[in-house]
Amino acid sequence: MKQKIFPNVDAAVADVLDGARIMFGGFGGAGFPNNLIQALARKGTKKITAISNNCGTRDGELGLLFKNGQISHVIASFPGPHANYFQERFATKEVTLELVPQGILCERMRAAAAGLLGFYTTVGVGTEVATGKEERVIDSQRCILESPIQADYAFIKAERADELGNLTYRLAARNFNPIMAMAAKITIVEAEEIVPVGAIEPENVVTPAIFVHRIVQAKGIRYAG
Amino acid sequence: MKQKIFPNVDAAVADVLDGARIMFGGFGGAGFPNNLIQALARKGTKKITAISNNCGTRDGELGLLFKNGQISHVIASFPGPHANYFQERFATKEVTLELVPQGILCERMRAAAAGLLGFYTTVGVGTEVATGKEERVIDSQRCILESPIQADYAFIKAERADELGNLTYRLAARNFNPIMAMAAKITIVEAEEIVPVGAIEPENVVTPAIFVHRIVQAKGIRYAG
Amino acid sequence: MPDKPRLTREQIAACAARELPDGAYVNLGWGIPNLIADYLPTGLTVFFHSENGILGMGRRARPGEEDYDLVDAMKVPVTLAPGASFFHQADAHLMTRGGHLDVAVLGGFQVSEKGDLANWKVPGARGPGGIGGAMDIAAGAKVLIVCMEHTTKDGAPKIVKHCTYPLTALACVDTIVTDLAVIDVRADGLVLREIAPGWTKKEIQELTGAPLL
Amino acid sequence: MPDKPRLTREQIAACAARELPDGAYVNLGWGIPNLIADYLPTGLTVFFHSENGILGMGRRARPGEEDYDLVDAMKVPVTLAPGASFFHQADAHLMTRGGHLDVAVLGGFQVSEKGDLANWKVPGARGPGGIGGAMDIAAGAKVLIVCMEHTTKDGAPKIVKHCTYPLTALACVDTIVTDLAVIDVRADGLVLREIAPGWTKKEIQELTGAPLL
Repeated sequence: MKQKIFPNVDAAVADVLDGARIMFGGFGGAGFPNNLIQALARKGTKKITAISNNCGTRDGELGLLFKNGQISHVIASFPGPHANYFQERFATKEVTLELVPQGILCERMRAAAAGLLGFYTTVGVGTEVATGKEERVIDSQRCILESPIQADYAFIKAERADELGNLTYRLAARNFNPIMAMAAKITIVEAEEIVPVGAIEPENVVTPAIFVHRIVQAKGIRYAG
Repeated sequence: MKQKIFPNVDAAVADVLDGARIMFGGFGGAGFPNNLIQALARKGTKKITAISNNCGTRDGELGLLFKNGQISHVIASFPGPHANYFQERFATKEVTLELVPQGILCERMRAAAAGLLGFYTTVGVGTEVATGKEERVIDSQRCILESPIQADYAFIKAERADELGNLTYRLAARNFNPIMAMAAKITIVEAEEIVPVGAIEPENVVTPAIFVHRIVQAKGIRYAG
Repeated sequence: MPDKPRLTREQIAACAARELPDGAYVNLGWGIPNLIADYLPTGLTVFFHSENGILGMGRRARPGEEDYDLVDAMKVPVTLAPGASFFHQADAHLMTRGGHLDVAVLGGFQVSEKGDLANWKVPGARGPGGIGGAMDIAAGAKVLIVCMEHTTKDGAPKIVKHCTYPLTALACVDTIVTDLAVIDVRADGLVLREIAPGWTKKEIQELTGAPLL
Repeated sequence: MPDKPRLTREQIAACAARELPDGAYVNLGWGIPNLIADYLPTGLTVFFHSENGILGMGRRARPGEEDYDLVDAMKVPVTLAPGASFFHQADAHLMTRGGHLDVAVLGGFQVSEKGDLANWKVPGARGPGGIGGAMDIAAGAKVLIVCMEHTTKDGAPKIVKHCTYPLTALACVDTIVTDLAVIDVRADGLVLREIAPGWTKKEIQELTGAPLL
């Protein structure tokens, strides 16, 4: 049987080609796959579509990829006050942005994960978010049609992975990671610790192994601010 | 602060009036809120719309309510080979049935829980399930529009509840319970054990307390077959 | 209809088991598919999914070992393989519908030459029938195998031009494993890939309601 | 504009805190709302939700106590109250959108007399702005309270006939708590319920862009 464990982060992202659509877990400094992001920076993949809640913290998190000019389009809910490399490239139109309400961003990824082709929501009705979207009235409520967000890869940060790919997350570092892990074609996980099969209680698994394709052990990196 | 813990199952269902829409957890004999169902039989609530994967096992599980003539409509995926009281009342047209694919049943309840007004799926296209539903083509795939399933109550079986209403489930007795707990207006839980606040690890909570309105301690009842 | 031995249900299951790739995530439906777990080729590792919220289901429980909170989708007490996990039924079907299962194996009443499947309701049977997880699984699995007898008890073909039984899903079946043959459903038609010992292509064609390539 | 003292941000927060029912599940947004947790009336128990997947958030972490995997939606290290739980961001927003929060409190740039809210983007500001969880929260909370200054720094009303800033959601606000007043948004209009000490209804009406009942 093919092993999911990779020897290092560079090997885990070695096939990520120019133009890839990549989901990046993390929120508020917690749960970012920073080791995988650094490996992607070393690899130099370009024209990335990034799907992430925000757009980096100075040169930390996604900031590094914006700084390097590797991202050409981003789908995010909140670029963030310290996303200066994103802001620069957005100002010069080197990067385009689709701004999505945070819960709808989650739900659109989940729709992709769940094989759904779209859903109706009241969120965004009457706002800029509704521009260009189908609107209708269901049960006397105005709502808009939102479509799934697919990706080629998800870069995920877990606390523990077993050798089959079952995952747990630490505290609020869970955030977007389990949703993205389900939504992408290939899910690449950096885990603080790789544990033997059976070390995670079946009832306590957060991301079942079916969603995980590559695992690499890496110690967390955190960016201040 | 209002306490969620009720002294007994009869008190927990005392306000369930005729015509109520009720979701019932459980699958394959596991995770059925049998004590609450028995309390509902004692109360004698009639004209219930039941939402459940199946329709009882002889006079066990929902069978008791069909036997008593308390259910007038049921939304289910698989009435089941031993649902003889349902079958009798279905044959005499005392009970009507909406048959829903199992995953779509889950997803329609989740849509209600998540405040979504409908979703498109390929499941059921070209089958009896599509009858009367809007059909369209999205991304070259034929799909149908499915609507949320709401309920007044969910009857839930948990292994452990803490005093605030955080829940865990035992093994595959989890099944429909966490989805229904999120989808109903009032969620009533029978738990094998009520534990002090803090006894369940925050990372291991399956149903967060926000979804739980009433808790009652009751030992599990199982029906053979 | 030639009165020659056909494969048993167990042999059909063994035949279908050889279709599973190593490391696959697999869902097994009611009937013959449920026997497959007992006939896995040596050295093959697959992970069994159950739509009631289990990944990594192990063998059936032995007498005395039963835990009725640990049952498969057929309500049969099972065990867990190492590395198993539990999740709720919506996530279980996110897996089925979302294309996360490598292979699903279902039983069938009829399969059409386009790969349409009918497997949940017999016309004229008493009661409303039951869908269960079949429609979600059929719509979403990367590869869908159907295991069934090649003909009905009356000798009528179950592989047909157009299904006459209520449909489960359109154009969903990839491979049909019967007591006479293994047949792949391709865009250009049904391809007869394997024939049961002692049978000829001509005999199988006569028992099949659509042309075999 | 009368040069009289107005409520401080902390006093606005304390005022909004009195709007919370006992036992409520509550989400607090950026700005003034985030101060509310420090001003809860004695004996009141509320449970704080954070859209990054925490229910039962406790007080902010003290120096030396910070764990950067345990932060609120503003990225501030927090603690847990007893009975807390973690879940992923989709479930966190299932709670916001699905009507599970009893009360949400958001900051605001403008609120219209119909209860439309604008709180995510200042026209003409550099960059694309950021929505975050505001649109989901505004659309779904059972009760939505907006805390803000009554007027802009230039003295212009922030409570208006029609919002001119980019909207967050239509007809979503139930109550506006400002440094001058507590105002309920009703079907028939804006109802002035409380007035800051030393102010008159007439003075407040002059600083408000829509009629107060």
